[in-house]
Amino acid sequence: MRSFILCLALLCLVACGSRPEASGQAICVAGSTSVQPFAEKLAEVYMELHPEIRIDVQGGGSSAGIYAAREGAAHLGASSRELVPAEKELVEIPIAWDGIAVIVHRDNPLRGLSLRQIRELYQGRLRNWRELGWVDRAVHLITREEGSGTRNAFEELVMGRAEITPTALVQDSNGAVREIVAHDRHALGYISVGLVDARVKALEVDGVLPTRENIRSQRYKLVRRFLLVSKLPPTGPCKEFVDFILSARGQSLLEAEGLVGYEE
Amino acid sequence: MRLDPRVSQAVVLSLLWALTGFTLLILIVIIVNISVEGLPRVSLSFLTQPPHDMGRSGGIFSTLVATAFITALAIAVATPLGVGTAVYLTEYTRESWLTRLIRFGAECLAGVPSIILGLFGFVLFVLKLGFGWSVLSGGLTLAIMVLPIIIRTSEEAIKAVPEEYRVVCCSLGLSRWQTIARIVLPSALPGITTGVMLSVGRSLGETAVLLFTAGAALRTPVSLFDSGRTMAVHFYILAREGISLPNAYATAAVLMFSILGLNLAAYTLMQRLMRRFS
Amino acid sequence: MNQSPPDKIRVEELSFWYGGLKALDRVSLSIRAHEIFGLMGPAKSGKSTLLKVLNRLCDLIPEARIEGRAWLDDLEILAPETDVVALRRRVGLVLSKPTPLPRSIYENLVLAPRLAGRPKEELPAVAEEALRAAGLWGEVKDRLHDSALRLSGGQQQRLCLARTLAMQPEVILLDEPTSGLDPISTAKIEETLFQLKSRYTIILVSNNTKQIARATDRTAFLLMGRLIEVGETSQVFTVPRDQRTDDYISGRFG
Amino acid sequence: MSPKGIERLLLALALSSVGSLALITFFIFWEGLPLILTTGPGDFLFSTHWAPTKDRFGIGAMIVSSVVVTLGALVLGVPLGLACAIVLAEFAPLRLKQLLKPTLELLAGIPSVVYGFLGVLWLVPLIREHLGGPGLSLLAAALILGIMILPTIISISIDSLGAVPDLYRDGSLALGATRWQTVTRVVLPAARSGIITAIILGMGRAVGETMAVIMVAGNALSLPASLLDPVRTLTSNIALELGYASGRHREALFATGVVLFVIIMILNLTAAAVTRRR
Repeated sequence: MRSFILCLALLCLVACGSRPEASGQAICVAGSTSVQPFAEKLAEVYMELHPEIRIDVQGGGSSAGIYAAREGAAHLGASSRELVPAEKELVEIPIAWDGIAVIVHRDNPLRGLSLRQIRELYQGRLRNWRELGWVDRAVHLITREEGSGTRNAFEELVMGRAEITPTALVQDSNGAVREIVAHDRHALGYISVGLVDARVKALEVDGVLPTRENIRSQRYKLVRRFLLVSKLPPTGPCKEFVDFILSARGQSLLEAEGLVGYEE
Repeated sequence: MRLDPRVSQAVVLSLLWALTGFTLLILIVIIVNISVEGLPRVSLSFLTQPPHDMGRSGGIFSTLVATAFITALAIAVATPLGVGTAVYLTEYTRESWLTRLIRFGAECLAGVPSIILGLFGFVLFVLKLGFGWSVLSGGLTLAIMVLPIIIRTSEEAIKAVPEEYRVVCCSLGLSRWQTIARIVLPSALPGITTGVMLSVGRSLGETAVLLFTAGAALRTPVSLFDSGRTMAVHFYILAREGISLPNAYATAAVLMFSILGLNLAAYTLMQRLMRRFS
Repeated sequence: MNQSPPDKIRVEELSFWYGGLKALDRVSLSIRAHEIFGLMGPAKSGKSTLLKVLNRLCDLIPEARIEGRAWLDDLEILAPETDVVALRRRVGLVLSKPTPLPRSIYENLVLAPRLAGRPKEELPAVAEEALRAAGLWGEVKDRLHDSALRLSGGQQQRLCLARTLAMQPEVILLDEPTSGLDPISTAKIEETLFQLKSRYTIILVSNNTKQIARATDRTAFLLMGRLIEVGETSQVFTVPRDQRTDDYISGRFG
Repeated sequence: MSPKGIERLLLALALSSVGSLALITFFIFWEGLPLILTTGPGDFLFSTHWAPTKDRFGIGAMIVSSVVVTLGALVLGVPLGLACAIVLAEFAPLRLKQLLKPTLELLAGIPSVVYGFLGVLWLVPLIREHLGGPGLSLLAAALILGIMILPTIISISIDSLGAVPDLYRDGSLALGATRWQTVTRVVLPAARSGIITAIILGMGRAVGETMAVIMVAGNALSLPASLLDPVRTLTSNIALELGYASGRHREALFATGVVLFVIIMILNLTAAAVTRRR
């Protein structure tokens, strides 16, 4: 047993020696899974430009990311929600706008819903497509799991105090929701606008489509900001990475992925 | 009307054969489907290119590295523990409450679902010991998962070593440990290897444990504290988020054939071992 | 010879139980240096058990119980403080079934000497000498590194004998060494034993009375764990003192 | 190292499995039990209101779903598995048995994510189009799990049928019974405890399976009213939400783990008891 523990300790030592934090050339980004794919894309391109820098992108959720940034476990926290007052001492860097799109199958003739209709659907009061002027079939409602940033934002922007009906299907990623809506003609779900693709149809909300302009102007109602947060204003390689994100190059990368750039 | 027993036997038998055939059919359909859809996309470049664009394009290189890294760690930790346990149970002790406790522990451990192991690894390795989502956390948790497999196969293999070898060694003046190290373990090596191969197969296919202990970072892990996405986790994400069906199939093909190959090799090895000592 | 050679092994009032089963019942006998001592008796008469006590292989048997004493020269065999490994190196054993270890012929031979600390460069000579003594050298000298499992049954058994010799023991215990062998192999082994007599003390267990008569100097007859008779082989076979011995050697039972 | 030292070292290694099991039990309970106690066991187990971010922790619906899904899996898996086992152990020619047994055991090697993937790809659309509902449903989960537990049931049942002495069969056949009558009246009763063990272990596998279930079950929170309703099992509840959970929410997921762990341990202990009685 002793030799085993010794072995373990040795392993740890070896590994610690190569811990990214120690090298100073690695940046750790952790947080919202909504931001994660975009952060990964940015990291991928940035690391090609600067091979000496390593960027680690981790999920964990917005709260975990903010916590990690505050505790110094991550250089940058990624959040898809606004900071609460207690978190305001952190430095916040908005990097992009994201809309939450309400999506349906491409064959669905519906063009749009009102905010109120969406709320009633997710409360389980509206249950049939006929009530919305389509076929006599149940609406297959899809939501995200408790704790998800997108769900949080959706609940704040749409539901208010009302609870999402327990009969809704629950999926644990934007991709999974989109996948189901793409295959089920009678499904209705919500995902980050950045992840809407040709396989699903985004609906107008209160008559406004989630286009880039509408999101930036906040005429589209279901909009949130993607933030990076850090304990102190970023310096060194970390600042260079943030500058890259906010540069025209970085912003256009985000736009190419479907987000709306924060800097015009 | 009472049926002639022969007639009813014929009826029942054809039903049973049909059910067996159906079961086989499920297996065949799964394997054929994955092969047909997946194998054509598997190429050297698929295996050696890192994934691009979340895995929408590119290969699976970084997930292969993560898989190898995590699995190797799990095996490196579990093998000495498992073989040591087997040696203790077979060579050093007689049946007692202690051996019963140890066997019971191994049996129960084998029944613990992977999600529970994932929770455990998450709280102990990721949080309490501060390893984070890492190759280290994933490897250690997997080691616990495969430990019962290695114990069981090693014990069987060691028991299959003829008793005369031990008597001979003893009469040649070898100590018990010399007998084990020089004769018993080498003779049981094929059986132990079988256990290791089965464990590797099990580790390759595991998802739930690794999602919560090793994380899902797509970058190639270079240290024990890096997060790593194994092939199975990568496949899960590709399939579930509809990122790329062709790449999902190709990954599934690589995954499935590695596991089936390992299991088949383990099986033949075990058969050969059994023949040698009978 | 008017002065009898010194006793190599002495056994006094030895009893042995497997759990509740009594295998040896107050056996006392002595074995002289450089003789071939025969132990005969029907199945389960305690012959093999006696051998196992003499090199403490009986330690491997769970639930064994021993009473009485035994000496090898001045060494008390059954004393708890006795170094068993050293004892076993002095008292070699050949089992009834040929049991080569799953290694090469050479490895089988040098395993024990190597672990006993013989210098590496001496090992080939040790192996050759042992094979020559066991009469196997000519047959295997060109394939020392082949697996021992590929030898014929008779060759395997002579290899086992050679393996024991390579350990350079003082006493060799043979537990029905020819029971599974053909007459030619048997003859070869018996011939080897004669040649080894000058250097070793040999105890031969057999239920083949003819072999005992042919090959041994003195003989003991065991029946159901009791020593019935012990004496010069010629005497035991020609004028047995006990009726049961007579019955056994003339084939009336056993 | 001294012989005693070696023995102590081996004993320490041998205690690793029991030690891991103890650690797992400790951490799962340590993290999960406080929440069960503060929520009140009755409320936690029987309430169906799960809104962890609003401090409502009731897993009643998930317990029911887990049980129903598992029973559904048994309805498919037991007849199919037993049919295969009986055919292979009693009626198939030896060569066919030697070929088919390992082949069917390969089913166990296919990773659960692959089952889930194919379930989403084939089974879910089939159910959605022909039976209605969203397709992701109790039925889909039960069917997939039914297939996944086949290897467990088949392999243990074959072993226990094989352990029935031929004497029993010969006796029955000599009395003029057909082979099928022999199987139902003599062989199956004699192998009963082994088959029960197989079924219990299959149940354990079904209750504990996570990844495949999360992919096909739909994960809705309500109590299922029909086979076509989406359900959330205990395992998928943990896997679905652990990613972002913190504070009481995370404790609640560990508490779900406690319940799952207890269920699995009861099943394992029952299986062990049944085996021992034989």
